[in-house]
Amino acid sequence: DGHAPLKVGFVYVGPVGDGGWTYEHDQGRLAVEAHFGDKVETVFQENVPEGADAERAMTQMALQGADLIFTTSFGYMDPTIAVAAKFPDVKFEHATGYKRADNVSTYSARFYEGRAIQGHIAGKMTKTNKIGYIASFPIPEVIRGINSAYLHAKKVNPDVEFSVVWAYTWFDPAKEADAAKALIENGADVILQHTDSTAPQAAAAEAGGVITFGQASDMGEYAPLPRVSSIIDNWAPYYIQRVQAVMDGTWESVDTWDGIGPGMVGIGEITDAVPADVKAEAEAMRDAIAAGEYHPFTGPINKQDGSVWLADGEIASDGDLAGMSFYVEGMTGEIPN
Amino acid sequence: MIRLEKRPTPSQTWAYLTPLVAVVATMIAGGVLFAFLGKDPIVAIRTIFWDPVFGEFAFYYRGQLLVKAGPLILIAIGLSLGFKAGIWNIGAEGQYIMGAIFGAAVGLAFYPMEARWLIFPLMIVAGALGGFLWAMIPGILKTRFNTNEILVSLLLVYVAESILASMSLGLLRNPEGAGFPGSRNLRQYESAANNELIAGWGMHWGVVAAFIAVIFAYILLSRHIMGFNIRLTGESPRAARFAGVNPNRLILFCLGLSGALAGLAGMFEVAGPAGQISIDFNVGYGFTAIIVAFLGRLHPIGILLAGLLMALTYIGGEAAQASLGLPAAAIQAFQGMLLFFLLAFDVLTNFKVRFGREATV
Amino acid sequence: MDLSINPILLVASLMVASTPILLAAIGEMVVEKVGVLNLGVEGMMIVGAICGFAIAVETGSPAVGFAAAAIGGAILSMLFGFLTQYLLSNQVATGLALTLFGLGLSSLMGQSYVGIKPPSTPKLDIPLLGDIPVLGPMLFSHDLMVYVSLAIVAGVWGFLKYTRGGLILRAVGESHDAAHALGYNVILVRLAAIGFGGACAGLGGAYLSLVRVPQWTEGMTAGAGWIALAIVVFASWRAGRVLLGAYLFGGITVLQLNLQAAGVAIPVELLSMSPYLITILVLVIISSDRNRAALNAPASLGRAFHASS
Amino acid sequence: MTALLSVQGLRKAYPGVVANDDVSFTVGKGEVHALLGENGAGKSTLVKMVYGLVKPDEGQMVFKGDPYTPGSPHEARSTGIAMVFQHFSLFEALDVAENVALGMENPPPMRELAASIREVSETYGLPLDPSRLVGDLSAGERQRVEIIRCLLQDPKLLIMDEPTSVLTPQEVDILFETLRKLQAEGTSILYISHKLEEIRALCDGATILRLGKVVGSCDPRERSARELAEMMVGTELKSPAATRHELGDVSLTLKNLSVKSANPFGTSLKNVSFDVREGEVLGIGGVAGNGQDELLGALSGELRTAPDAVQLKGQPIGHLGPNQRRSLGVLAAPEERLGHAAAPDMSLVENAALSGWVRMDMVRNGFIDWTMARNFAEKVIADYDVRTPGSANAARALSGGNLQKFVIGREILQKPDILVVNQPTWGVDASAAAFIRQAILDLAAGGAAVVCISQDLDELMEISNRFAALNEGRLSEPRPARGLTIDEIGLMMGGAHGMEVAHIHEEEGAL
Ligand SMILES: Nc1ncnc2c1ncn2[C@@H]1O[C@H](COP(=O)(O)OP(=O)(O)OP(=O)(O)O)[C@@H](O)[C@H]1O
Ligand SMILES: Nc1ncnc2c1ncn2[C@@H]1O[C@H](COP(=O)(O)OP(=O)(O)OP(=O)(O)O)[C@@H](O)[C@H]1O
Ligand SMILES: [Mg+2]
Ligand SMILES: [Mg+2]
Repeated sequence: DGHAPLKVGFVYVGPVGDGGWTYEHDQGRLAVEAHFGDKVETVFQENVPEGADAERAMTQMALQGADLIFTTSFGYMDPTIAVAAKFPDVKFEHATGYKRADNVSTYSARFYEGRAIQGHIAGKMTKTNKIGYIASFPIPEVIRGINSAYLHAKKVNPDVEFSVVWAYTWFDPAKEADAAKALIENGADVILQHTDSTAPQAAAAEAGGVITFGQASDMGEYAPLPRVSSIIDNWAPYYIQRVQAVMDGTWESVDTWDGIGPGMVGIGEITDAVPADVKAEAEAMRDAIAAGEYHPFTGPINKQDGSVWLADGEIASDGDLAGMSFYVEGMTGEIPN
Repeated sequence: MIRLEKRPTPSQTWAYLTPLVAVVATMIAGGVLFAFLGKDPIVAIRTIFWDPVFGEFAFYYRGQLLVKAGPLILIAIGLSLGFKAGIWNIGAEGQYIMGAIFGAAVGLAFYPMEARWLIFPLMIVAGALGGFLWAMIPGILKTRFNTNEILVSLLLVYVAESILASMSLGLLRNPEGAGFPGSRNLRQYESAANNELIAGWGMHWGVVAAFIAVIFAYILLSRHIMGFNIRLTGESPRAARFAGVNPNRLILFCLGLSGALAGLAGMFEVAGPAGQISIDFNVGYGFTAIIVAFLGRLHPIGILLAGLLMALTYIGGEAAQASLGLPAAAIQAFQGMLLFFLLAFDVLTNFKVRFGREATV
Repeated sequence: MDLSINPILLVASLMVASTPILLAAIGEMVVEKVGVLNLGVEGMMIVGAICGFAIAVETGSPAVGFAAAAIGGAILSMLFGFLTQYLLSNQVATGLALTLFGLGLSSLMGQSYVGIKPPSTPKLDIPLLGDIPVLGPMLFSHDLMVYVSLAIVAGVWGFLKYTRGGLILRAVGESHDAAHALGYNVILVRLAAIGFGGACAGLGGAYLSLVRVPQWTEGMTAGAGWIALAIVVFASWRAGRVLLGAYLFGGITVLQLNLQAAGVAIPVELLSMSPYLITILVLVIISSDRNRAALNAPASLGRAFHASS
Repeated sequence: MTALLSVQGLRKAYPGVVANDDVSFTVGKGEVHALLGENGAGKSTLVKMVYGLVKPDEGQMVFKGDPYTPGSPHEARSTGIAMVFQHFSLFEALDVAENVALGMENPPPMRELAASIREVSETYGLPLDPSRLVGDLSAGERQRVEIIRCLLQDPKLLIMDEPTSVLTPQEVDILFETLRKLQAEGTSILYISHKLEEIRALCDGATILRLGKVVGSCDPRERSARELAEMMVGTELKSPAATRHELGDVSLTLKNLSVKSANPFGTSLKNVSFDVREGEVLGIGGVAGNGQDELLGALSGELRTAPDAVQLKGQPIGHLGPNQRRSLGVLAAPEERLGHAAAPDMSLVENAALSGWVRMDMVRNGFIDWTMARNFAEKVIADYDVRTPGSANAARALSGGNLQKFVIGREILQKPDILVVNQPTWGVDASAAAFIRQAILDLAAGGAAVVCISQDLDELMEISNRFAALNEGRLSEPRPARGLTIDEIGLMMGGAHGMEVAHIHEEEGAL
């Protein structure tokens, strides 16, 4: 109708071909294009290092007329705030951060909800009672996931043990494969991963008798075994909603932390490799979480040192969750640093 | 096939002409690559080479050229001295990281005290020291145990990266950052910030340091006995020993200086453009600087120009990504081509090229 | 402390983990033995990784994929060969450029192969040997490429030691002027070695993308090529020691993850730097014997050859 | 005698030089034929063409009656032509058998080859251990490797390019016996040497080259050495004249100097002692590779020793580096012009500063005064008749003789109290050589002490007051040069290696 299309920019930390984090954000971008057609124009820049380069990428998009810019990595937080200050008319959406401004919203996903379901399935299905966890960096996001999975595995299987390997990378297929193998050799028959490549899936497939869960993307090519379910980053609904808000003139700075309910966290199909009763329980948990009836961090929960964190029936505050830097009771080992 | 005849003395004309020829050849070959990827080659080349300097948003990009070129030049100047003497420091990336960690650590140790006249100079010293010490490891191993400096300096990059990760998750983590990795933002700490000297110009203390380094290296190489010894060692190690050059001292000097400059670059970057120590703070300046050093033919002025050219391909390349949808990989391949052509045409400086069958065996 | 690490499985997995660097390193050793320093191993590996992956996916045959990877790596290495041997460009700089170019090129080639699962490379269950109690699962239950890599190491060792071709190759690396005076075509010999090195690096890359990981992602070699270079110096240009070095590095890499998995209380950061630190340490020990190192290093390593007689 | 090889109208031009122009000559079956000429006359180029290493621009060759156009040394070897190179074509890190195999077309398996090396080498009186690394061999032994390599192929024509420049007189005798034996077996030999007496003793015919052209041929047995030399140069020769002067006090003393070579294949010095007086030239002979480089290094300061091992007028200087010694007046000119005495790609100005900055005061506060350096370079060029377009030229653009004059001039013009030179006239033509020798004598006449290391015995006899020889890192007792006979010198140099060694030690013990 003669209106210039809304220009939406995306700044990615990895290559769109990483098959994980950046790949899923780019899927969100494509969903925006598909949904709005001619009414939007999207631009993106991949492999943008955090720091000065990110600031430039955002400035460049703003200069070239972007109306809305999604900055999709935690490390873009300060650059986003800085550039937003220079372009008050441009709206910014920063993923996983905690600093906002009038024209900067933040958004993030409650992946720990998905971890609870994984923990449940893992606890039920493990025969060796050893569950391997490939962790990236010791940050709240990752620690939350470990705790959530552990609590729910422990709930259904008191004998379960977690062993965590810190890979110190989000994405290094060879290293992830080695980590998975090391865990399997150490007796784990369930592998959870908080790194983005499919290498652990392949390692598990090769070892046999091991189950895994997809991370970031569905990793459906490894279903039905070893991958029995997955957590999927699904940014499309949020991106479409925010673009719509800009078009409607209703965009406001908000802090969004969505989970399974609004669809930001997707639970990939639970395959038939999972016994029917376990599958039913897991699906029930998924639905309860989605409906807001159940919160994975509901007391009583003690910290690793035995001190009380949540009293019986108490639900963890978002603030506590956002800064989580401790293991819950029963976890062995220490968080690095 | 091609036949080369060595010139009695290197051709001055070709020494100046080859970079230009190489850039033109790269534009042609790159144009073919871009056309192959379905982009208009003329537009792509213009976006990369022309727009950042003369286009609509040049006012912003020109400053950014300096921001990007500053660390590249600073590091490359240091490396070039060693390369001239045949000392291969491939690990500037690690020294850059260590400089940033040292510099930031000093700055953060004083937080929130405000004393710019004390803190910022101390950070500069600490940054240089961090890079220097990290470079001394391959230096001392080489002089004491004859260990190959290429490999030690390179392996130490991985070690420095581990230290960086552990620092941003541990010691230097921002206590007010809700447990997220990364240090406080030094740009928001007046006494430690390395902000632009004139807003919008891109010029910060690191860029100033790069320019000083260029001048310093130029004088060192052309006038000073140390520079003469460096050149002599590279040309002919045995003649250098005859001239009284102590090879071990030279190795330590070159590695130490290049480490210190890389460390400075890291410190200025962390206190300025990057703002904070984070897991992914380093973005490969230390490796790109090697290319810049060769692109500049190991000459200070050449490095200045090469650093700006390299910055241009980065910034233009990013612009081409955003506006033409050119993949980042294409830009990387394009930069590789540029270096290939530069190296290939270098032959013209020292040789006459004849085509034909005449056989000098 | 309860160390539940199973040494049999550890050896088995270190063999797999080390194969990519072993392949790349043995190729590079031949290149350096002939007097050429090619720092572009990383670039050739990753191009091999995508060539192997793409062709294996297209044809459904990992074997064809591996062949394509070798060819891809060799072709890329010829670019280096042409520049350094005919145009006498600086070998260090050209090698670095090759890495940069290879990383870019591979990402371009791989854009449509992200997220695809390659055809699986079968394991050889060698009938009798595989049944030997401890040794069977440790040594004889791998895929073919593990044995190919060992065969290449043995082949290179035998070739250099016992054949005339190997003798000529060593001679060219020792003194290109003398080799030229005796009528050997220095450039041709060097190009052949560079091509072999490229092919081996390509195979190493493809082993990553087809077996060890297996998937294609940008930058997936993640520094393996640099480690391969370090292994060659570490091995003081001997085939047997290249094997030792690669398995040592791979072994430490795997072991540190196993130690973590077993919950050993060593700081993670220290564990994750241990492969590099230990390699440096061993490098120092090996190179401190100046004379021996000097004897083994190919005397004309990295020097440009221009036939002027 | 029938012709084995005949060469007709060969021409080869390099950029700026015609190395060979219309060269024709014939080598008969069983003939030992000499090629004579000054440095750069084109001898090596000519035999490289015969060996297939260089392709002629024009001309033909006929070998055993058939047209012969070798495309490569492989072809030459299969045709029956073998060559011993002027600059060794050996590989130091490989063993003898491997080196031999590399020079053969169809070598037998290594074990058999080793056996035949042992056998053939003993038959010809050149014993060799096939399993030794060539890097560990002496120069004479290395030459044996080259010769055995040729002999094993039963060549019809053996080309030898300056084979004796690295041999002791005794080794030369053994070599000649071998060659005569070969000649008797019907092998032809094409022989290049600057040592005219040798040629007179060995050769049946000679072709003389000047500036790439054949200027004559003769039967060397019927000419005097002087006649041959004048045919080569085209003018009359004149010899340098030593002035008689009194010797002063002892200037340089070496006392039990022992030092390990920096090169894994080098020779370490063992207990070297001598002293040199002001005004004296001490000549040090010996076959290359017996510690000459190390001796020069120990004197120039490149190799550090115990302080007392090297003394300047009684003052210990063994621990001082090159520049500290320069400031004390101890200067040196190494053998290798390009890459040791001078940096090939640097200009003459820079090369003048290279060793001259300390004494000529060119550096102030670390900064080089390039004007002073240029003036110094230009003074060297003018005073020493260095032929070059200008001081801005790169060192490698100079011809060998001119660069040598530059290097010697650079050191002498710094007015040294002690000058150490190694091979001052190596590869330099007759007139430049005479000029350099004269400059050295004049320096000594002015009161400087000179140590002249050289393999050219005639040169040493001509300029030195006393003579000593290096053998495997040991120095013989210096003796007055006048009156020494070639035999005595040969014994001082250690004679041939192997068989003779024991004999020499007895002699030394007896002394
Ligand atoms: N490859 C080359 N390129 C250019 N010029 C060359 C080359 N080889 C030889 N020359 C020149 O050709 C001429 C003849 O050289 P050649 O080596 O044949 O002389 P020679 O008689 O063997 O001298 P010498 O007695 O020093 O061994 C010299 O002027 C030399 O500089
Ligand atoms: N291999 C070579 N390649 C290129 N140029 C060469 C080569 N050898 C010699 N030249 C050039 O040929 C010229 C003659 O050099 P050369 O050293 O052979 O002179 P020369 O005739 O031996 O003189 P002198 O008697 O002074 O030693 C020089 O300009 C030198 O740079
Ligand atoms: Mg010659
Ligand atoms: Mg000459």
